[in-house]
Amino acid sequence: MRKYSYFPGCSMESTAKPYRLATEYVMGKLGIGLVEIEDWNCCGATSGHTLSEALGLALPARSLALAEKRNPELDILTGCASCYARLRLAMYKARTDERAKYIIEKTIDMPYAAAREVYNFLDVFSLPDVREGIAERVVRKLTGLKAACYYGCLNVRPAEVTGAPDRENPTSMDEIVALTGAEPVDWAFKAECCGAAHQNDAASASRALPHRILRDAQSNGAEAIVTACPMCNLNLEMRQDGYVNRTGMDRIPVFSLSELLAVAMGASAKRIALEAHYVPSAAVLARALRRKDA
Amino acid sequence: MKIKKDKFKDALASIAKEAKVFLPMKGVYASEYRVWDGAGEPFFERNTALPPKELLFPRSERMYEYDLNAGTVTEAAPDEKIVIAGIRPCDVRSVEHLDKVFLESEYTDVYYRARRENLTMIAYGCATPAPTCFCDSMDVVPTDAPGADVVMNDAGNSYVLTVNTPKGEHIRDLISSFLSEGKADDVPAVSCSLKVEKPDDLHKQLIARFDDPMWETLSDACLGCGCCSYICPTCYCFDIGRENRGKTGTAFRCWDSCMFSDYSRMAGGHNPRPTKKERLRNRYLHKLAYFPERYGTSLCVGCGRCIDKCPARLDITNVPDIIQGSESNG
Amino acid sequence: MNDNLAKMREAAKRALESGDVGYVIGWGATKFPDKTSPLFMRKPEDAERLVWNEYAIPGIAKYLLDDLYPDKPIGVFVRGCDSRAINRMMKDNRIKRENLRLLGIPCDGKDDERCTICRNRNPLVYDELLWDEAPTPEPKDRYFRANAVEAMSADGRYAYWSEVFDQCIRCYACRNICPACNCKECYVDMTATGFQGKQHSRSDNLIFGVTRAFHVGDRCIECGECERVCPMGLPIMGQTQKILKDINELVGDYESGVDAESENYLGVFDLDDKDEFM
Amino acid sequence: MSVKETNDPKIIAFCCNWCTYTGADLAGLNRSHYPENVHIVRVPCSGRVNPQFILRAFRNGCDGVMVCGCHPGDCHYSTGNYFTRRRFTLMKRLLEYNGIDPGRFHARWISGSEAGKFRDTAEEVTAMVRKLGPNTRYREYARREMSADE
Amino acid sequence: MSKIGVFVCHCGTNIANTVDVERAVASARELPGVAFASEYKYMCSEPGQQMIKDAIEEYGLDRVVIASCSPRMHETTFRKMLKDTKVNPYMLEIANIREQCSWVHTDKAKATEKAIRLIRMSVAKAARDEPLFASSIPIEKRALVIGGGIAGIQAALDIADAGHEVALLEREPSIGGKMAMLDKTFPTLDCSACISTPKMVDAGAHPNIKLLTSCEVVKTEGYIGNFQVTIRRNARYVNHDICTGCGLCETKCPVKTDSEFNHGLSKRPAIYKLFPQAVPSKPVIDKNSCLKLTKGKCGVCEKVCPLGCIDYADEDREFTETFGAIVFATGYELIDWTALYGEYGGGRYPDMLTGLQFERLVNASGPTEGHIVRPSDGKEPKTVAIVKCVGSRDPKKGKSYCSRACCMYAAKHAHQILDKLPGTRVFIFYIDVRTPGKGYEEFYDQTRKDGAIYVRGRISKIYKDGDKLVCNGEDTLLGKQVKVMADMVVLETAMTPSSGIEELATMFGVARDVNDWIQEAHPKLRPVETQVGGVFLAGTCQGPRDIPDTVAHASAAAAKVVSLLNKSEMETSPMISVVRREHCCGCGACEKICPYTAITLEEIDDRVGAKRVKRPIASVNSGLCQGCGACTAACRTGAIDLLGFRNAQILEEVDALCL
Repeated sequence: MRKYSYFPGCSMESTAKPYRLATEYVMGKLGIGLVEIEDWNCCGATSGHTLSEALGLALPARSLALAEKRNPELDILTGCASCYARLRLAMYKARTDERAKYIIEKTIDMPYAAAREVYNFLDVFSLPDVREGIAERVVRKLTGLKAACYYGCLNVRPAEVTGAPDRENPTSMDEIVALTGAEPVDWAFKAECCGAAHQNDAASASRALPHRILRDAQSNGAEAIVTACPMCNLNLEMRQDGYVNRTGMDRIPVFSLSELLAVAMGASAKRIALEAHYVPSAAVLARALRRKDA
Repeated sequence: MKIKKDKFKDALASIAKEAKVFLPMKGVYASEYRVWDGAGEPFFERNTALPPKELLFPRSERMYEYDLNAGTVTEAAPDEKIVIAGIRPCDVRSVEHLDKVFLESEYTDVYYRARRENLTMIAYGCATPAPTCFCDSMDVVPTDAPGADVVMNDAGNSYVLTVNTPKGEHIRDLISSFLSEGKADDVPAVSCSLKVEKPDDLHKQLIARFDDPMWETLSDACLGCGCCSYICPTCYCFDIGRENRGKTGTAFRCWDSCMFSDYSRMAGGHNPRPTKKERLRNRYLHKLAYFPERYGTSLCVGCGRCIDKCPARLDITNVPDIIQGSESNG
Repeated sequence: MNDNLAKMREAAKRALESGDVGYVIGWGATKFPDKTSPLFMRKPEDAERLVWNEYAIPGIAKYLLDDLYPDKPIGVFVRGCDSRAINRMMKDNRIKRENLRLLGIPCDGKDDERCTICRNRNPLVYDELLWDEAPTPEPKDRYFRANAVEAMSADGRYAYWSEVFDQCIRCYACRNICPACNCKECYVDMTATGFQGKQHSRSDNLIFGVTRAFHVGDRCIECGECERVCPMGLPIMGQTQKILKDINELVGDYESGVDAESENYLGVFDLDDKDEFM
Repeated sequence: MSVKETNDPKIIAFCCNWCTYTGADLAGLNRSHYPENVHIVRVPCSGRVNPQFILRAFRNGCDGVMVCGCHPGDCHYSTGNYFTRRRFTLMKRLLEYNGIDPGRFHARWISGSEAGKFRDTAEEVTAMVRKLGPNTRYREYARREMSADE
Repeated sequence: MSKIGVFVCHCGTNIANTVDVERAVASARELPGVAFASEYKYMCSEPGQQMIKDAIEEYGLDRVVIASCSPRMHETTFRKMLKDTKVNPYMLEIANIREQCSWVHTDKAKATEKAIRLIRMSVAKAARDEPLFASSIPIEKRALVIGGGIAGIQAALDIADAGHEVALLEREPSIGGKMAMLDKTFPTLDCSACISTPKMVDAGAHPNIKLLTSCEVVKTEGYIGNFQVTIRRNARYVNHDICTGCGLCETKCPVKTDSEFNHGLSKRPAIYKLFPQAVPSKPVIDKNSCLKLTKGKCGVCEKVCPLGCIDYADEDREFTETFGAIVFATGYELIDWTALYGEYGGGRYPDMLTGLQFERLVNASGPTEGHIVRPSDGKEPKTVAIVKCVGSRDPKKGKSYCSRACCMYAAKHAHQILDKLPGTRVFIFYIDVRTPGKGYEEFYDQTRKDGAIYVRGRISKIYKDGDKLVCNGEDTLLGKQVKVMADMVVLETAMTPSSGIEELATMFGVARDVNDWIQEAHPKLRPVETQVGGVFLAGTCQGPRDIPDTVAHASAAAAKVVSLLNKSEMETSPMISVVRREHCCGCGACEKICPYTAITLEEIDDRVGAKRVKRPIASVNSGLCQGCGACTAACRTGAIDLLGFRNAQILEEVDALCL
């Protein structure tokens, strides 16, 4: 059985209830064990590293060090792109930059060997055996659901840290989504910034960012947007009022990859609290489930 | 005279005040005569792997230096006083042989002479000959060394000393405070287990058998290395070379061996001793025939080093054995 | 007299009687019980002088270079090490198989430290095997000398080798016994070129040591004869072991003399050889 | 021999005619400055360099030695440098094993177009050798007063 | 004792400014073996050479050391000069005190000291120089030109016109190369086909030119004057000896596959001519798409061919020919921008074209017969964005170099769009506009006057919105973000060396630069030669260049080839390996290491004692030995040595430095 040290992140505990429930459901189905890191702390996104380099590295590194200490044989997994970016950077720096490693260890007052990898859900779902497992456990098809897979900027960038093979047109999520019978659409904003980090402090500059993502998804025929990050998910949902007002377009449901997989694996809407979405998302899924294969 | 063994090092220390003292010592890899550092233990159980000739005739010796820019030539003048404490009677005999070559023939070697004049030998009477030793067959008395300046013999908890020369007297004076009265006739006679029977005219017989097939059999296993020559206390061949650096440099001489193929090769490529047979024959004849012819005594002193160390276990005592055998046979 | 010795005497006698060989090389007695000397048997009765005991140590294959153009084949008793020596010299084009009559004698290990790293007690090339092969016991650390030296500091290593080569008397016994040192003329004897200084100084001795190792290195058959013959008892296998260790680290399993065909490490290359410079 | 000269490292660089020697010429053409300590010996190919040259250089007073040739695959003689690579990988390790500081011996691939790399290498090696000071190991002094063995 | 003359050159001020020449001369006089030492402003000049000759006479010199520029510069000059003297031309050493001393050092005192050391080293080596005598080898009077683009065609024609046989090798089924794809050429706008096809025809018809199309080089051996090149002719499946090129087969073939000549903008049959004006004007079968060859069905072409030319059993065939000289004219390819520019859609949008695709689009013989329309929907674009330096001038996104021709063809493309579709808005995004060439700046100027809008800045993202290609970028002159809603985008992508250049260069032992372009022997003075004797360069295999420069380069290469082939034989370097027989033990270590199979083991008669024996020793073939010296380092004895670079000579240099 696969097992990971799990870093949930703050969103999972609050705004991303459906994401959390769906993740637990899917991981359970796939037999992937998540060992929550004991005494994990805020990853520091986004304010941490803008204030101090040491803080920006030490915050995520502390959780990683704790994970490696407790379960030295487990890699680390997180479901949030922001958390992933911070954790992965801390790991990368500790491995490649002696000075950074020194700062980290001095600040957290613990050794941090960076011996284990940091992964996001896309990495894990893309593993050949996990993909096979997903395909086997899909009990109902979301036939023809036109989905725009939105990776967000931080799951792929910067490439030297994430190791993402294609930072402009990633395809791993599209391949997973296709397993559910949904049809990923070809669109151009898969990895553009949604501006979540600046919606409060620089609203006028950043409000256009989610709008253009929503617009490109819809103009390429998407019925729904699938995310791999609770922050992206929240931002793309929350900004739709302004979007509708500005463009006259319709709202578009946004939900996480975990939710999509959970539904396809048989989870009920209630089981994963689909009702907690700001933009109603149950209908579009139900429609797809009813659709027959062409 | 006697000296208590526990006073021996104190005595050496007195000598070391005015001369460099060499002692037979165990090296890291092989035993040799080493400079005494004031603390090291003498190694008297067996004779040293390397003979003492190095102290008079170094492996490599810089003879003179030149500087064409300055137009100068500076000759080496070894002037260090050396005392060898614990040289075996066979090795003392070897020095006597070297003296014949370097000092007593028509040419006197200045470098050798300088070192020899500065050398005092304190012999150590041999109480424990090795299985390969045969000095008593070569007219050496294991416990006595008339050529040494002082002879000392083991007498239980002390050494008995006999002074032979003025240099020896000087040594006695240096260490007088550690000496007590005692007689030398306590020393028991010692005999080597390896015995060589040789006819008196061995050298003549050997030269007569210059073309004998025995040389081929004797040299069958010879590897042609220089081991026997270099550990022999009386082999004295050398080569002269130069270390040039532009207009300055140095001339040196270093040990050479007649066992090497290039030793006798001439400039045109011809080699009068083309194979190991000729080379080994030459070495044996030099020890047992040519030197006796010229100086009236065998050049081999019976120290047994070459028998012990030869990679192919060649044994010089086989030569008189063959002669003796054929003599008794026929 | 043990059975094996009887077989050896019989084989030597038979070969000499048949006239198929000019002479047979084995081991003979000396005046000392713990020493044997290489023995050249020319007549059938010489076979009676053959000995075979734990002191039958000296390598005897190298003598083949003394007689490169024999009228009749030369008989040689070959243990594992002698057979590797013969492969070595055949690979180097120095001796011809048709000039050899190889009497294989699986070895029982000898009274010598070098034999503890032996990897082939059984002969690898022979015409006739005189008795059954027995498995070679698990050898001791193949690089026992090199590993010890590698563990030292750089200064320590220099001091170590200085101490070793300060005692070297340049008698070249190590060269003359070594089956990989099989040049017609040795570079040390060609002082005019200037590769080797003739002084018995620390630097010239060290340079001799390193050069000997480099010339032999990839072709060393690990028989240990260089150390055995050294009158000064110097641990010079430490140099060749280092080279073999490095080769094995660089290209994997490498052993010289196990056959007469495999290429020498320095005689070939691989496009993706490890690039440690640059 | 003046004291000043002994303190200034002598570095010898065996450079193949086709790549590194050309690269060094290009460094000249580009007026790339590097220390005066590096002296080039022109050889047709790095495969021409006998490891014994290196020993001789240390023996007679070089403080640092470089062997430079074409990058693997670029040998003018097609395969020479592959042998160089094998030979000097072993030699370099053997020298270190014998206590020669790795900073004193360098083998580098420098192509005819890599004038910058030649300059950088010359600077780097000179700095390294300068830091190590005069070489005493394997050194045979011509005259006695110098011959204080280490 | 040798009598060495040392001559120190000032090289004007090149050396003398940094090296105290007089001190160097004075110190040279003190060196052992030096009989004479002097200096001169320019040693390589006529009076300089005369001075050396006079000194040789007057002082009876037997060897010469010249301290000057790199031996790579003037070694041959001075060797030639010595031919007229009593000194053997190989009793010459050159101390490189310019490139490796005066030019790289600034401290005059230190540079002088170094020069003195370098001279000392050369003198030491010279003292061991020995007279060497060149022998000569016959030259095969045929040239092989590899690559049938405009460079190869031009080189082949020039060599053939001079009266030598040429084989013009091209891996495609037709010669013509990239130029045949182009529509018009800048700045004159004459039709590319109109000026290149006559040359193709000339090459095809020239009695001295043999076309080797569908051919590739698989192996080479030998050296200048005598290259044995093994060539593979890929199976054509059409017997060109009887084919008339009527074209019936092409019209009947049922297969439609992407046309490589049109860069995928159109389809072609499986039996095809590369393009209508192909030379030779005869079709070949593409074995990867032919139904008969892939599935065993069809066979239509065989049925319709009136002459029975089709031969499905045709096979690749290898043959070896000898050539005296080789010309590399392997050309360029466009960089694969799709792998580098994900932000431009990574090749997902059909209306984004490379420059060469646009050339085909705008070409009257192209897939649209010259109508500029969008490949996706066939509509004429109203707005076109042209992006320059895609993959050029940016090491993070491609190559660091400038591809040289793009600025001009971007302007040409803009001109063509504005000419054919008046009123179209054409935006050209650029970093700089580089127009060095006759009439180039004027052409660029005219394009702007025609209405092309030049925007200085790069495009950060291109994505599709509806049927528009949205180009986000920055106008760095205005300091504002810009967004162009384009109907079509043309990417002017970087030139890179042709695929397969690594293998070809390795086969001939020719060096490549950091970007894999073939390295010329000298960037300024030997731009058409390589470091390998007898191998020359024409066109873009050496680096990006435009057509006029390519043609000039090709003619220059041809001139070099002709001057080589005009000789009946060539002197070979006498600096080869020699064996000291008495030392050689015949171990064969040198034989295995020799890259030229120049060393073999030879049985010689020898004596061992009284016995006469046959003994193997190494033997060097002087015709094959190239003087690399690899054998010398493999020889433990030192029995094999290299003339001109003997072990003892190199050691003398080492020793001289150490003084």
